[in-house]
Amino acid sequence: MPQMNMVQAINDALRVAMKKDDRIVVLGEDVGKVGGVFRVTAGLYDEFGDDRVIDTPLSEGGIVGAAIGMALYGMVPVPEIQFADFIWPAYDQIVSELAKYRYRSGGEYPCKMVIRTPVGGGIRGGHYHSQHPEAHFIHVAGLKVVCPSNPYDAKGMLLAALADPDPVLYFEPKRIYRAAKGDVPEGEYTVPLESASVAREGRDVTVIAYGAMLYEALDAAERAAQEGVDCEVIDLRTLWPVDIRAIEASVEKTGRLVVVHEAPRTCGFGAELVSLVVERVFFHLQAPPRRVTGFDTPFPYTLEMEYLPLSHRILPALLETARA
Amino acid sequence: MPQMNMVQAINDALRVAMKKDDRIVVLGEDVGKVGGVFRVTAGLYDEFGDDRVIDTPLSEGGIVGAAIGMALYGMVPVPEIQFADFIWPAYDQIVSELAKYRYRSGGEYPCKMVIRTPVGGGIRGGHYHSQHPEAHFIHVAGLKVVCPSNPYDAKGMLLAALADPDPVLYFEPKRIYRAAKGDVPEGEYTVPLESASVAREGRDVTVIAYGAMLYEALDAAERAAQEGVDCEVIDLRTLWPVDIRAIEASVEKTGRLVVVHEAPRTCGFGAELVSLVVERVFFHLQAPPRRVTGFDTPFPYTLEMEYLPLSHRILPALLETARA
Amino acid sequence: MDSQPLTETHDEIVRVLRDDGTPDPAVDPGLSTEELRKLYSAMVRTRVIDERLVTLQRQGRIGFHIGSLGEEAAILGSAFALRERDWGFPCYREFGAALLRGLPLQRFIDNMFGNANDLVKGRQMPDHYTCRQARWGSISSPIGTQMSQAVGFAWAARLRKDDAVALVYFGDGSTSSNEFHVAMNFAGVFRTPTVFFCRNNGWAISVPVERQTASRTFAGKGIAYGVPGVRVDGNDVLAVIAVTRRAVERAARGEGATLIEALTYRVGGHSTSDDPNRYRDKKEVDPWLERDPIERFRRHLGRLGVWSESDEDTLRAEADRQVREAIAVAEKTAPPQLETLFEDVFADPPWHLVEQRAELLRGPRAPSAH
Amino acid sequence: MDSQPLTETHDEIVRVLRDDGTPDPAVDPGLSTEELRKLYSAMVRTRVIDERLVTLQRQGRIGFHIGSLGEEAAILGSAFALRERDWGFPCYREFGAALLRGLPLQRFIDNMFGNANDLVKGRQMPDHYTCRQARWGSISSPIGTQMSQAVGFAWAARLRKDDAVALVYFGDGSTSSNEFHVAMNFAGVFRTPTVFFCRNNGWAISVPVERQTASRTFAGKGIAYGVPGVRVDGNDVLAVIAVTRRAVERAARGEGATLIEALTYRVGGHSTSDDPNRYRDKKEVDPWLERDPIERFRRHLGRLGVWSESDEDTLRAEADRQVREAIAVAEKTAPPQLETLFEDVFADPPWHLVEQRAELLRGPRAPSAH
Ligand SMILES: Cc1ncc(C[n+]2csc(CCOP(=O)(O)OP(=O)(O)O)c2C)c(N)n1
Ligand SMILES: Cc1ncc(C[n+]2csc(CCOP(=O)(O)OP(=O)(O)O)c2C)c(N)n1
Ligand SMILES: [Mg+2]
Ligand SMILES: [Mg+2]
Repeated sequence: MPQMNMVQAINDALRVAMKKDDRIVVLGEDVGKVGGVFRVTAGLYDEFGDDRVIDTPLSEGGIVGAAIGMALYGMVPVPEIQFADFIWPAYDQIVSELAKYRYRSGGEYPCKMVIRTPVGGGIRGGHYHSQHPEAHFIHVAGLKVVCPSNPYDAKGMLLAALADPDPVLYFEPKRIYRAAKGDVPEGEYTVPLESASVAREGRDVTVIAYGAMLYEALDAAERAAQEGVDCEVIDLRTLWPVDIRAIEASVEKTGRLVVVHEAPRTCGFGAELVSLVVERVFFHLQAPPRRVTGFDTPFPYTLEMEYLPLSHRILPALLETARA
Repeated sequence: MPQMNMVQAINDALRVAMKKDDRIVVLGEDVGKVGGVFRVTAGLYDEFGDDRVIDTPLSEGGIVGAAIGMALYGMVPVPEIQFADFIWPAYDQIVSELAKYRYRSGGEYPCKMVIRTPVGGGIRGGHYHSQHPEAHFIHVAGLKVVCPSNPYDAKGMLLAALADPDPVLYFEPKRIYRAAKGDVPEGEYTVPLESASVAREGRDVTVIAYGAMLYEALDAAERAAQEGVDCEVIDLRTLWPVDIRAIEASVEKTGRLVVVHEAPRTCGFGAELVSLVVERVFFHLQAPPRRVTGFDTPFPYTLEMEYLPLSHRILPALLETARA
Repeated sequence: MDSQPLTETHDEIVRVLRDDGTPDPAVDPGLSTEELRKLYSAMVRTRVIDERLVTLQRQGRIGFHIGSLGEEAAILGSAFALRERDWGFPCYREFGAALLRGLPLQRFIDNMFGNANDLVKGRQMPDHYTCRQARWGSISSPIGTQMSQAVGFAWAARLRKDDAVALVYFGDGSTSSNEFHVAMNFAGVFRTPTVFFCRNNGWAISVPVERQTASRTFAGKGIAYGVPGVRVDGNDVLAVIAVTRRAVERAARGEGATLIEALTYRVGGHSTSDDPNRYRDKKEVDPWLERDPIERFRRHLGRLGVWSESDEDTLRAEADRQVREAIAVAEKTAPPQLETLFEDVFADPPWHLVEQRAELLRGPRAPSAH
Repeated sequence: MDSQPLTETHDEIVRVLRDDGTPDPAVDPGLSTEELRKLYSAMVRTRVIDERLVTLQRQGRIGFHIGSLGEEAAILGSAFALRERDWGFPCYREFGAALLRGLPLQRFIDNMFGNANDLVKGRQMPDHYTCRQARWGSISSPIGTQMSQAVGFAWAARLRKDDAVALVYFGDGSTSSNEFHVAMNFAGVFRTPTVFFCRNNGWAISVPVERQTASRTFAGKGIAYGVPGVRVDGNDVLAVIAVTRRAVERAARGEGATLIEALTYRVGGHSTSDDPNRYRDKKEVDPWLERDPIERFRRHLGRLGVWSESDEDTLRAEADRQVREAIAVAEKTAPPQLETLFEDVFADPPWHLVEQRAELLRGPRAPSAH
């Protein structure tokens, strides 16, 4: 099996899917000739041509609006938003249209597509090239939101998203675009959406993480183990609809919960995860759940490593939760 | 003291503030000659003229973008978004610019303004005239979000918001625009932001609500009292930064929490409130916290009263929480 | 017309029905008698329905209506010019066009009541119907969003070697939205087979066109996108057909988009929620009443001898009867089932919607009164 | 020039420096010798800094730079044409203009390092400086957002009877953004004293202008908004000054906005992260190297006899020394204090930021290496 990084795995998924299904078109800023500013679509323009790998004018609203029109026609568009930080000009189309189309048309107009966009910090991007805006989309009924953490899942989940009948936001954790490597099968396979994976088994504390922060959670878990605290780390993979059974099962076992995410804490996805857990398995909980997250400030530049919920900030939360 | 409804109280606040401070300008769609589609700005055009009460082209992005420019100059703009459902074309300006201006300029460019917009359902508005999107703004660092529930607070909080140095989203619960009436002092007074009020004292369960749902929570509390359950109802008034002391104090007393809001449950503001409570007063909690909210669907039309978290849906949650 | 190739923008306003009542043969689309009668009937039916719905709203039997009074020529003419294979992307004011294209009257009226037979399952406000079978888009309230969708749809058709054209409706106010800009720009760059149909009815709720743009014309906005613009007398249904047909043909030939500005007037309030007397002088309206598109077309048909007084009486009586019957049926139809609240959010309801549905069904019912 | 009133849009490209090297007296802004030398020096200084910063980035000493190679005439000329009371709303490529307006070089270089002396407290990427004292806006990365802000700012000035004008910079790609549309529209309707300065440098990262719009020119887009457009040779600094001055004067007189399209070329990559050889032919670049705005201006100064070889050597040596010194200082300056993370989110930190600050200060420090 070939070794790939995340960029290669996503690229491979697109190529495999586009070969098989000619309804799939990729569109966005700089996705064509140059193959994307992160080179995720590299080579696709040469292979599939300008009608299927489309460099667009500089307008996220136009990209998503046109993609919706294509989807209504019956194509399967895969718009790329160059950085998730630049998705807001398309937010009206996503919130008011994409998410509600099937519902508001009584089922007459499903609107299937996969919006790909790089997310997250730790790449010296400052305010506008670092944000992790999942909560803005999870709160909107009608959208699925995924965020793979490794090349195998990245390919399998993108193929699953392309086969899914609903609109999917596919968040690519750019800090690990090249750092996360692994074996990736050739050809077609899918990793089912809505299924979390247990990245590390443990008995004492459940840690929920996803994307680039998974590795920080795993690192903290290893360090906690050295202090006698045995953590179970869940890689959510699909953020919404979340794999609630996996979470319940783990917290029922450990009785303790720490949630990690890069986005600001307040009204972040961590709040939803904590709430679901306390509502559903309250009487199993032996300690207050904890959130280790970005701060409630814009994403900084020089001090980004202090802002991010890295291993050094997760570890104390694990130990304190285990010992509370 | 004159009796006013919410519309009159907000109108009065604008008039009082505009008379005193000529930096204040109102701008938006239909705010001028016709005085707003809900008549909140009625009479201001005649009193202050076209330079201070400005009918704009149909562009929420333009309204907020231009307002930001005015604020940078040193004016105090009060943009109106006709329905909160139509705020998304301005979301990029709000998230990327307004919320971050002071921070990203190292404090050189504060950006003070009050964005007014009607929110909420129960007025036969369907998908696009009913939403209650506070979570989309609370998650964004740098914004204050308020939602008064009665004419006294509406006027006092608008005057406080206009005096506040930070950008404030001022949500007007349109279902009670005319239904909520009360004494409102003439002239100037403020209700401090960031302070909740206890709308009903009680011992058994803390209920957090705001805006139009406050009255549903109060109604449910009265009905619960008849069944021997004594609820404390907190009217948040300012949603963010929330009055955390008031919440802690109440839950420390009652040990039980029910949160009510109209917005969809998932990743709604209720999740944040539940999380804050379990993180901070976990060992006081005697029952799992509950959320009574809108469902995770677009806002419906015919069945809107089944969708909203009205008294009939709050009551069982109060009783079950009290007895859990 | 031949002197006005659809590759540039002109200020002149295309007309068929001249002031002296005679048609301009150079522009006249040359409809058959049957077509003329069908078109006229559709316009009258639209007006009859409009009037009925306003009354219903005043009586509190429906919550809202947004009508097309005075704009029937622009709305019906443009839809009439579409070929069957073409698609319409409506704004909220074109129910008459939807009916012409095949939306069943009963389904439209069901939508006004949001009942169990409403194709959108009572989920949206009145006038927010959907009808895919009529090749007609889904309606949403946010201004402008349908425009880039119509561009994407038409673009998809072209990529799939289907010569269908998408016509998109919007008002003068909507040209200020983000969506007008990005849709026109994409249509220009990718030469999509899209017809942009701007109903310039003078007003966006209370805001007059002078407050909407400093552009000399709306058609002229096409210049910014390399999309030719054309202005047409929107109260002259034959002119609207002629101009729209040319735009549709041009698009189908692969020559790209056209921006049509139909000059008309919103004779009534913006919707049943609006009182135009608050912001405009009645005097402004009067000349437009004289230019009523239905009267004008009827005079033309009369002159042609293809329409009589008794035709008129029959048509109006029939239209009135049909709409009253549909209303009677719709009003008696039950509201949608509770379960429908949770359908169609996703193709299949995930666990959280399954749970929320159970929670709702298990719990007490809402008080029925609003 | 007089034959081109700033009330209409023309296709011709305004030039001062003719092919034979002589200036067109009808357009020449008539700068004094001192002004000419100051302007030229600023252009050269900008280039020297640009080159130094690219090197620093290659050495890994700064994270990023976005330069102005080849666009110095457009950037410096437009800023030079502003009066002191006017304001600039930059995009990300105009640090040279900011320095001309009064941003201290040391502060700019501090921003490149995000250190404790950076006016934005190390919170933003390099080239995202701010300098209110220079009447210069704050920079953000999202394309276009500064445009409606410049309109609102200028509008506020007019409402406050201040005749300040706001000039806003943006690229060809930015004309496709929502923001261009709404800003131009508001400027047209409200006649705000705004100068829209479009650097048409041929590219938006890898997307050429033909993929950006089907409009014949960028200046022509003004027609859609009732805003006159003018095209200028963006590599002819004197022409840029002449055209910008007229637009500023017009705005200050209360006659409204102007859209300037400066035709220039992005000779380098989009930024240090970009390799233009991936998407464009080197041959395309060559003719633009010959039209280098600095060379062209120097030839002119040489002909006028106001600039010598030794002036050139002194200037370059001096500029190089200054930037090296600033870099040495900036590189030695400490990063911002941890506490600064929580300042300026609000005027005063609310309880949750106070708690988060305490949490951060109490906890372990991040590993220092990236
Ligand atoms: C984004 C958005 N902003 C505001 C509104 C409220 N609104 C509904 S219709 C309308 C005016 C539209 O005018 P125009 O485009 O001219 O269409 P007309 O109603 O005249 O047919 C406004 C402001 C809306 N629906 N969507
Ligand atoms: C809303 C948004 N989308 C995408 C980007 C990524 N991006 C940064 S610069 C750029 C190209 C801008 O081109 P142009 O406006 O011509 O300016 P130039 O760089 O040529 O000066 C793009 C796509 C962004 N910054 N903001
Ligand atoms: Mg209109
Ligand atoms: Mg460019």
